[in-house]
Amino acid sequence: MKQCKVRVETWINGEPVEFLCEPRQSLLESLRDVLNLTGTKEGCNDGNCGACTVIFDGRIVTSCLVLGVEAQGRAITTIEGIADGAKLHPLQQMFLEEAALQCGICTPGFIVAAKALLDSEPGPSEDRIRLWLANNLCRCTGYDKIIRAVQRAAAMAQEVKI
Amino acid sequence: MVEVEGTTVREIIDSLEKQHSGMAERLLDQGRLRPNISVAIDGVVTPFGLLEEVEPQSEIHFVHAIAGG
Amino acid sequence: MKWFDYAAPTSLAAAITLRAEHPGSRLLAGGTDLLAQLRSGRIETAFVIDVKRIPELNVLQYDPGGGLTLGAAVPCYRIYQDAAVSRAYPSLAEAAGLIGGTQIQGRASLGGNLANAAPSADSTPLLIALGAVCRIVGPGGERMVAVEDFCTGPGRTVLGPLELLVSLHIPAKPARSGAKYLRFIPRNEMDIAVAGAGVAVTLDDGVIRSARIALAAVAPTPLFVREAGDLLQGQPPAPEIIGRAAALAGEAARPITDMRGDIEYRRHLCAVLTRRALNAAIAKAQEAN
Amino acid sequence: MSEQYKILGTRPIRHDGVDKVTGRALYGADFQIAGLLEAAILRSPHAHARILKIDTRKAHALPGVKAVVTAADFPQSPDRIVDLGEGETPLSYIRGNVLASGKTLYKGHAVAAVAAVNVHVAQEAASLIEVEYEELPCVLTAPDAMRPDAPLLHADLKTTEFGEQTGRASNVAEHFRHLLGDVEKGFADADHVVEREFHTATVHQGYIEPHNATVLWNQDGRVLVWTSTQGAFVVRDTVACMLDLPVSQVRVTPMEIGGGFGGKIPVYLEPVAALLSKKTGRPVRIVMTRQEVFEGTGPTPGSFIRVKMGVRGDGRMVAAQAHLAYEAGAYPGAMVGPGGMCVFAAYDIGNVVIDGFDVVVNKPSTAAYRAPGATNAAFATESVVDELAEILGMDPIEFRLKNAAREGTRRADGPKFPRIGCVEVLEAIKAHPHYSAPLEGPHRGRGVAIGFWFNAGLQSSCTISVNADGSVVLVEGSTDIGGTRTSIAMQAAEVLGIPAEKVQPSVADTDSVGYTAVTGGSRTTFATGFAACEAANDVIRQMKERAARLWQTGAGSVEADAGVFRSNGNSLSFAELAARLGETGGPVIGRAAVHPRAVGGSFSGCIADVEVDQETGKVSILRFTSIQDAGKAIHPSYVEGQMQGGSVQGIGWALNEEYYMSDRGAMMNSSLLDYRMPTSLDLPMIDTHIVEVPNPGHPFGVRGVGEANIVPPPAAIANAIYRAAGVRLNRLPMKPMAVMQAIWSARKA
Repeated sequence: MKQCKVRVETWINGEPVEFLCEPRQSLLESLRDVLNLTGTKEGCNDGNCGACTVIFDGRIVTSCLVLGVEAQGRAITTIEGIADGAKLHPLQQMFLEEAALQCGICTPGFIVAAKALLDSEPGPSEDRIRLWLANNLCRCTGYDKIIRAVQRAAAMAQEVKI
Repeated sequence: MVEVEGTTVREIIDSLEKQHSGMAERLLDQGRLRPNISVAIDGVVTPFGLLEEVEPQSEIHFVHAIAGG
Repeated sequence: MKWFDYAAPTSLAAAITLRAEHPGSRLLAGGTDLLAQLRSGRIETAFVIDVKRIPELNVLQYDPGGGLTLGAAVPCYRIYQDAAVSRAYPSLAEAAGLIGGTQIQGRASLGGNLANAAPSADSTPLLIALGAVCRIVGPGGERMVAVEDFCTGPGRTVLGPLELLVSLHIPAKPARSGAKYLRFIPRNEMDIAVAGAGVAVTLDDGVIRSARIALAAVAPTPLFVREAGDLLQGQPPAPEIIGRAAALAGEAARPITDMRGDIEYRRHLCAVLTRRALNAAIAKAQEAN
Repeated sequence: MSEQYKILGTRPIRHDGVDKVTGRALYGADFQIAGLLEAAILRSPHAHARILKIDTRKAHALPGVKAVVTAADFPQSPDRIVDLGEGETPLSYIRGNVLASGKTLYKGHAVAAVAAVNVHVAQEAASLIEVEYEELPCVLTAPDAMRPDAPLLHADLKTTEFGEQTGRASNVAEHFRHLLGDVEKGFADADHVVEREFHTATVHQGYIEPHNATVLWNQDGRVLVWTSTQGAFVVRDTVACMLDLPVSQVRVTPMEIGGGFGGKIPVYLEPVAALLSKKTGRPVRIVMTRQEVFEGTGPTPGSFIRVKMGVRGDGRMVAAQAHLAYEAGAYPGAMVGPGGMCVFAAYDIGNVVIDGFDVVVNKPSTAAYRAPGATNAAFATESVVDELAEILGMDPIEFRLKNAAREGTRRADGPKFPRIGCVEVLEAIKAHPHYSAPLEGPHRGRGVAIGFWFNAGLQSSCTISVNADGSVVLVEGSTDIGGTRTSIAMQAAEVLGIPAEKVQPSVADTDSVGYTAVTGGSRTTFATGFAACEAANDVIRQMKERAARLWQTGAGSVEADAGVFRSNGNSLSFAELAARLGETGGPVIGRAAVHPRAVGGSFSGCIADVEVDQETGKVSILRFTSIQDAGKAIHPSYVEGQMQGGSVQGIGWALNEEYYMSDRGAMMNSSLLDYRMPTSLDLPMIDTHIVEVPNPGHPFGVRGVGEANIVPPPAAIANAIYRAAGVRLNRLPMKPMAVMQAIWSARKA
């Protein structure tokens, strides 16, 4: 059989996007190599580090364990779609203020994962944040400042609502 | 610890070699300090190696050169 | 990864036809095992069939009389976010929350966890304890297989080459019953069970009417330890008899020594986890009315 | 102290921050260039084997394949000894680790590489390369490799003993000894002696970003490299050396780097990508898989350590002996030298003997990992110290204080300590509320330990050019792994008297900045910061001349203070003067190149509270505090971050991380699922307390803070486990099964 790429129509960061990919290409590869959205990082390529986390139809997934062709008709949010135009998302702002990143390679995955948490659960406890983020590995920070950044962003989001 | 004469590290090594044959070969390779060896003068590692000048009462140590992670 | 082609059928019939047309095809549900295995070269295939668009594999339906129907591709998060499931089978909701981390739970399904047939699968011992049954569909029709009979070895199941695991069926929750799955892992998340124990207990008039116990990661397949549950039948839930049942589970375990632990340690863990799980399940049963 | 400075000690937002929280920062694997090929590497399935034949024909025949290389493609120049910043090494060893020649020395050793139109084709082609091996017996631990009948890894490796070549072929590359005082007499004087043996597993740095490299061997002969590295100049020099090129022919552009911890100092991929690019005329990218990172890069040595210490009844340490055998992996260079320098560094002991052995084994060639060699050694020493304190009935901190090293204490390797903060760190532990907080509940215990790392100085370069708007551009050569752009810019800002935000730091390629050594050895904020201070002083000197010209006075009469230039009643701010550079002689560029000598070593300590599950052996960390002497904390948030990160790596090393090897030398857990680094759910918040004992050798007193913090946690946790469960663990990791087995043994005994 002739090897044919597949045309995929999807929504990425609120915009309709079409691309061609090989069926064997992961969503991570499609984002990075086909669409040049390199903010989503590869750390392990088997779902165990969380650096490639994206929001896929409202749920976070590791994009290395999703095929690009599965994006057909879905809605995807990547790190490039987290800021509101020129304004950083509260999580991004708090990661900066709390120095919650050192090398920064895990940061996009953490921010995307934490955003999905705050979108669905305002005011999560420290334990809840730690559990939610347990699929995201960071080797530089020991997590302390990351957890604090998420807590502060959560508090900020609640203030805005009030 | 031994007392030797010299005003630079190179001279110190020359003096050492006269007292203990073979010392120079342990420390030098083709006339230059071996890369895995650092020279500490009074506890402080010098970047000038063989060219470093030494004071009459200086303590000189040849230590492992290390950088770290 | 070698080239493969991909299709996402929208009916069971279409999926079975694709199975027939593409010998050696692989089924993709959450993909959290399949894609990792394809990438590592542990398995190869020329054709991947995505079953997530087939309605029967996406059913999540609870009926207090008939029990729970759980489509094989329903991702974990839907299970623990479902209010009815969390009420009727809190232990199942908990177990769904143990598979991988949050991201994995966004994709992985209990059907996939079962069909992957890893001895360490976290949801399978509990499904066995709860008396779950698999609905399997193939060209010749459908059949029902108890979960404890589904796995035949590491990575091997009773599924024929053209068959699909469609759904899991869990009997209605009996009154005064409780269940619990406990596993032991060195980290607190993101880990493969060194050993695991799933139990379900039903009480009646102060005694244990029935108990089912199954173990993870201590045999070539998830291990149903019928005799350990039977020992409890008709007994008041006292520490001594619970300890004996737990010990029986430890003895029934047939673990290997590998990087996760040695035989002695794993048998010991089976007994500890079974005892802890029984105590938790009995407490829940006593709370229930 | 904080009033002394306007910028230092504040917490500005890092300059590269926005790019890193928006996904815009470009790391090595993000680099794109037209015509890019992707490559994959074929690796040895055997831990030790002779390569009999490599047949690449089937790989070449696969559609989409562009080139295949093996070790035979390296220039065939004769072997020589080279120094690439990590000590002297035969060139054949460096080349041999990148592409095996003759023999493979560990499972995962690179054998051949393929460039193709995409990575999937390259991987498939690599699997089609047929290699005929003759499998050889392998040896996996230092004690086994030191046996006289052990299989030899290198026929040409002769043991160096006490600095002299013995001519004896063995797996021991080097045996050194440090002697101080009279050890026999010391032990004879001791009232209590404790001797214990310790084993530590091979562990990996575990950075989240896999190694990567993109190389274009341009048609003009220049080799252009884009990579994630701790040291662009080391990569330049190594690539040039391996390919027999002058260094000027290689340009290395350091991309953003996703963690290193010492593991991204060695070169693995760049020379291979260069050879493939030379053959194809196209840029070639290689990105390692996670399994390749574990199996094909340098973890830190596993070790066997014996420590014996003697004390008098009054608590004074009088003798100490250590035997350190570290596993170098496939090529010599285990970090046993620093292990020997650090093993008793925290204590003033008059009589010491230390024997160190650098031993090759059939595991990946090891690399530096955060205070390399020191953590292994401190696990042993600090466990024995804890036991001695118990025997003496002394508080473990008081016992350490009584024997603590201080300025003038003679180290076993010879020199006397300059000003150090060992006592201050111990005092800070004692005074910390955590140390005296009640710890309630069964099976809980608290442990303490301290550790030391020398830190490095080495060469750094920096230029600062002044913009007409009063801001400056700072160009430096230290890749930024943890916020060093900002800690360096802050030092320049302090000197210039302008806000940190007015300094725009940029990390340059090797064509655009002077030689700068690796971001490692805790040296960057110290040494490159030193260069930034000097460059800023150079700017101030030139700006004073400009002000003097404007005011028609002598430069000597111009004062500069906190960003204002004054002379005879005239005054201009830095920005005002910057706007007038064009009319006073043109641009101002300050520059500095430094090789600072008075490096300040750093002491660190920690307090760990644990709970041990008596039925499973699992250890939970309940509370953890890290204390460290920073000299001067430039940006306290990033100092805390180093302390927290190092502590958690130490916790991982203590509890679960290990290379779990099969008998035949295969790593069985080469994934981030099975190589169990701590997750957020395994940890509490990590409290920090910064001690500041200024380093007299730095303008602002900076000591490096990157490394010493990883040294004490394993010992502190072992000591805490002892108090919680009554068992002393002498083997890392202290994984649940090991703790359970220790509890069982204690119950039987």
